[in-house]
Amino acid sequence: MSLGGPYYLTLAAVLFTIGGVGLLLRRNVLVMFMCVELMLNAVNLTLVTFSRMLNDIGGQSLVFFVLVVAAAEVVVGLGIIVAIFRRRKGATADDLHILKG
Amino acid sequence: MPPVPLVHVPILAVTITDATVFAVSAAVIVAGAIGVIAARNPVHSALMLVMTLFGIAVLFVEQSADFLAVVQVIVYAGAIVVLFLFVIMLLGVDRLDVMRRDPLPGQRPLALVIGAAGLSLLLFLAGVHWVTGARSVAGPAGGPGSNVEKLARSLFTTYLLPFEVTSVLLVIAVVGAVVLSRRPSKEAEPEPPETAIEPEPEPEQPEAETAPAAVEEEPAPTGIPGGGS
Amino acid sequence: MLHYAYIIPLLPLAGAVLLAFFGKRLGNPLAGWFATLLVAASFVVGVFVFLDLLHRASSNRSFDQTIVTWIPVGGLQIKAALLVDQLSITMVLFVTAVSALIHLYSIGYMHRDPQFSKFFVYLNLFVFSMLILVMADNFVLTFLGWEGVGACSYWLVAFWFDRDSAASAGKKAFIVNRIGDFGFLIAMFLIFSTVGTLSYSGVFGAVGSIGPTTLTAITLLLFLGAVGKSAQIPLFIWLPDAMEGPTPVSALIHAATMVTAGVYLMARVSPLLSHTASSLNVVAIVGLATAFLAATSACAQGDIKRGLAYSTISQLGYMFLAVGTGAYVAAIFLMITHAFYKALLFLGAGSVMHGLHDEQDMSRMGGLRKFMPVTAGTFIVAWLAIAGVPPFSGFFSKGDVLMNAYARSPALYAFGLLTALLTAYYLGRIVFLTFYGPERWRTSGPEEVLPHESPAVMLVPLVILAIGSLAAGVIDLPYANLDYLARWLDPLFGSAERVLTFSTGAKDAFEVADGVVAVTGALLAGGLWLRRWQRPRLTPVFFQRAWWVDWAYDTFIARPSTALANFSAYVFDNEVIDGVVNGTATLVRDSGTRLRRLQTGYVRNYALAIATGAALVLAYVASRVGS
Amino acid sequence: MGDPLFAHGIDPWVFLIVAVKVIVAFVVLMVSVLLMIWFERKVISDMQSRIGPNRAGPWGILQTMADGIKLFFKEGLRPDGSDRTVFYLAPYLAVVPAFLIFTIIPIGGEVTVFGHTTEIQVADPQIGILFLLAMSSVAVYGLMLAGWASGSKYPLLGSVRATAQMVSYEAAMGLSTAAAVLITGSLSTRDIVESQNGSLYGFIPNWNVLRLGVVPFAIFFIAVTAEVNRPPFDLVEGEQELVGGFHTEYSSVRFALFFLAEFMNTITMSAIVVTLFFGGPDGPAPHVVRWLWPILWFLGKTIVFLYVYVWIRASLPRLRYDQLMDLGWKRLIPLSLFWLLVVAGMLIDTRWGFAVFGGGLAFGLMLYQALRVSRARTEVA
Repeated sequence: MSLGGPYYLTLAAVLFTIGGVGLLLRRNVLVMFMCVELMLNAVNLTLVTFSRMLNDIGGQSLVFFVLVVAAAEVVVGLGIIVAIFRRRKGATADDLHILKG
Repeated sequence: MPPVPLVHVPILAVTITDATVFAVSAAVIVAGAIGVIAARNPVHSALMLVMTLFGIAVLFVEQSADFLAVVQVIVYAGAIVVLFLFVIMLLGVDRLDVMRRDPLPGQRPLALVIGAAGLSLLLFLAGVHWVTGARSVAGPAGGPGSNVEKLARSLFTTYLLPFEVTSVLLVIAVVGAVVLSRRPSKEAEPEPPETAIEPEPEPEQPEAETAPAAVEEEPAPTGIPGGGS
Repeated sequence: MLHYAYIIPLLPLAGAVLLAFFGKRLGNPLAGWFATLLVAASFVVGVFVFLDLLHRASSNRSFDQTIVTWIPVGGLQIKAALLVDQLSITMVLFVTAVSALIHLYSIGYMHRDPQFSKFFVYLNLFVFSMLILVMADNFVLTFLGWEGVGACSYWLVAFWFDRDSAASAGKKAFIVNRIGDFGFLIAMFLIFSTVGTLSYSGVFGAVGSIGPTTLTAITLLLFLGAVGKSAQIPLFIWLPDAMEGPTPVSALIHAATMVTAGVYLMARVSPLLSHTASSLNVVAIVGLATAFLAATSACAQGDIKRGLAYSTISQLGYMFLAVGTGAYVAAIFLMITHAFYKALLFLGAGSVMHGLHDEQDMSRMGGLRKFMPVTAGTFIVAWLAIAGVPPFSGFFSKGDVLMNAYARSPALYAFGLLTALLTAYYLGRIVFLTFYGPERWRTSGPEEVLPHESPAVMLVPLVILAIGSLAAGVIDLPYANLDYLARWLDPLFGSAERVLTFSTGAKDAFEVADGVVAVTGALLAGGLWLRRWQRPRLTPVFFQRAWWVDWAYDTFIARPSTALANFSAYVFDNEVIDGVVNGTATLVRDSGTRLRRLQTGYVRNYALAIATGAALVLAYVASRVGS
Repeated sequence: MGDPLFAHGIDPWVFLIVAVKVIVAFVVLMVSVLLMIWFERKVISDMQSRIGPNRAGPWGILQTMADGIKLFFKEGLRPDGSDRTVFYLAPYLAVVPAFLIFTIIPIGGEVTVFGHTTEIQVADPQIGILFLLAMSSVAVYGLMLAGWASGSKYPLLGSVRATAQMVSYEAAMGLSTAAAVLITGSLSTRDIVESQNGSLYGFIPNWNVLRLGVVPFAIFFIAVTAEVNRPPFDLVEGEQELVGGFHTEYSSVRFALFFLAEFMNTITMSAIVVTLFFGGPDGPAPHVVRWLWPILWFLGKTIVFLYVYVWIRASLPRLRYDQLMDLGWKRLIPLSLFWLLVVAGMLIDTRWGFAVFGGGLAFGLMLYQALRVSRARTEVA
């Protein structure tokens, strides 16, 4: 028998917060992306935990979709980054503030 | 298998191995996560991310989500992070970040405050006894039969439409990435001022351009193997 | 043959459509001949239909032909249906006959115009609209024709639209007519809301169920429409200005056909009118007042066409007087005879203008009878006919009207007789100023003009119309068994028609009086105008300007309206409307400028906002869970 | 739930058996790498009319051992511009996945030791084949990080090439594996092997290579060759262009680890091919020493494939980079997708299968013609 749900949920909460804080603090676009992945993983962990707690496979199905969407997001996001880096050298998201209206 | 009680599993009923596995994985996960945001080199961040991902995969196995654990490794570790590293290497942006000075005043303390507030709220909520009342919408997760089979049955019956839509999303993402990372065509580039002499077509130039382009266009399609698995 | 009645309006329509597409290709005389032929064919078909109707029993001379259900909306079922009965076929016959002759005349008159084929497109379209107007079996279809003739009138008045005066005259005609159309429309709404149908038979069958006040309102509103179309007080002002159009148009539309549409409408709704005495009184008084006012104005005009225009208004007033006294047959009779001699007068005037290079001012004419014998002869015939000199057609038709007026009230008769005297006088003045006296055109103009007779294609219609003016009286002689028209129309008007109970002697006395008045007027004109061509005291400005009615409109309606419009456009719109709009825009722009500072472009700022929001949501959830 | 191994508490015997299996597997793999290197050198020498290693031991069989010992005692160098941690970490990242893949390969049947029946296989997880895919995708990290951490130009280029190549061919590999999974209905390697037991008409083996048509096997074999960077897909090392590829800056024992990983990969992938398409330990077994025959069959088949690898290395020239990418993306992936559909159709109904086959063929021909026309137009323009 595995540990109770709250342990996993707490871990997921910590992971999510770390990802969120990282997203707010780091300026490197790629690292910011990684922080988003951390947050997604926290959510995945929550979903699997609830899937076990509620004895419902739906949670795991949702994780599957999250994985696929994350992959799509990274592909497009990195495509955008590559396109941007052709014009500007540098890896900070702050450089992109020139895009404001 | 009788319905799993929602929360209150006494810790003594848990085997020591399970507790150990959780503790080690949690440590790995948190250490990796902190490493991601603390590492000054993006490559190190990516490696730390892989560490976290493996820890989470272990926790998936621990919670009987075998299939998701493997897919987690294939998609995240095998494709997404590889893609990150690939882009880092390709663009040569693996220099160290300047962490000291933040051009946005107040961003760092505010982020920490909000992070702390959010974490405390989340922790509070994680400990609350939740009863949603809804259960087993898509079928039981436990019981006899392999995890893969149950997940597959759920995906191809209850979630068939989302599944197909997701595949469309993937195709769109692939096409979008190819379009984004394609070098602008020759016509779009600013032309040099035209001289009185008739412009001579230069046969060498296109060949010289296509070679690096072929290499650089690769990051786009690499999303497929992981996403499609 | 009755079943082919739809061909009658179809032929001019086909002519209009074909000429619109192929008119230019057909070329100058050919397009005119084609149009004339179609209208003549329409007349021939009309004759056959008439004969067919004649062979039927007098009680069975009404035929309804539905072509298509035009507007099916719930209870409102409007059919495009033609009603062929005694009244409509009479109208059809004289409309197509006069139109055909004017078409023929136009071939000669317009032969130098670069827009020759377009002119005939409009003419054919006008004939089609007029036929729809008179043949419709319901108010809506009549209204369609009503608007159609209005539109054609606008196009034709403004045919030489590069002339400023023509363009504004067209607009004036159109706008003034709109006021009358407004009355027509309201009347239709009232009828539909009261009776629930708009077909003539349905409305007339339900006349008993309409309350007296409503009926009066309906008839007065319809009369407002007729006033607009037929140029009665107070809406007559457009007709003199409409003389800016080509002369055949004046003859066709503004003398013979379109302006009689109001009289036709009144005759058509006679079952309604006969039930409301007050409306009848209004019609009679307005008609007589118009007749008198226009006649006095006609006495003072220097422009030959304007004189004829006021004459037309006056004669239309006579017709309304007849309607108002319940003498529908007399009104129709006058309408027919008037169509002949007024068309003749206008075409004669056109012929004179043709010979004098478009000169319209009578002070530069005179002595033309030697140069234009045919024109002068036919014009004099028309003069005698309109003056009512026996035995010309006007004598009988006008006598009929006056006799009915006397039956109603001697006062009406007295005024009518005075107007008849004036009629004989002012047309005599026109005749003498134009065809007699010194040859003023030799000295007055800057260039040498040599009057000449018009070509045959213009003279033939003049002669035919002159014969008509002379002899049209025979269709309704005031003697026993010779009143064909009265007997023909009798089943239609029936009880609405007033029955005269004069003795033969009394009738003779009326005729003698009419004849004496007409001859007196003619002689008066000869005595005053045969030798002299300028008598300012007899042509006061008050009459020249038609009792200052136009000026009154301009001063009391047009100028305040323009001032209001100017105020709205340049003050209210600029200051208030634009102020509100600009104020809104400024508000949005200013707030946008301020809000724009939120968009820093720093992704992390946005992420911070999202995180704050998420934390707030979490706090809310936590507070809910905690309680 | 949790780990099934510990579901009923820890049984020391079970634990012991697992530990022994892991150690045996590791040792066997190490030894076979030693032999494989010698085997390759010998066979190539023979094909090139040379003698090859012949000094250390009989037929030079200890030559590899000698090389290894020499490498161990050499000085480990680290370039100045390198990233210390990652530079040291990378070789292990290369070795570990190669070994882990070996754990899911069923080498023989079942044996009973100390009253416990166990399989001759380190582990048989439910998701065995997915584990293979996961490990082969993780294997990229070793090469990639090695090249990057060297802080040098050529290794970086080599690792970028390696990454793109491995990620590209993973798709074709996964899709052809899926065909085998589809016909078995299970992800477990044990189930896959057992479903291939028996024979058709008594003499045709019931192996996947025949049941699925040869196409998935061919694709899988090519893709695997590219996965492990064996010739003719060894652009990662491309001596003429990149000096030594990703391990240019490595020396001493760390270089030995990369070498080890490459040959371990070759062996495990041969074993995987045997497992997926050639029935694994399946084969006629006489009624003496019954546990031994499957192992022998397995070893025999694996050695055949190892020989094929050496043979290919000796015969084929290296591909150009664009040829490599074209082959992967434009030929193998569409073909394996198409064949996967055909297999799925066949499993529903033979008619469906043939319909998919015909439709796919027609579509492919049309696409080919369209591309040909478009290319001709572009060239004219």
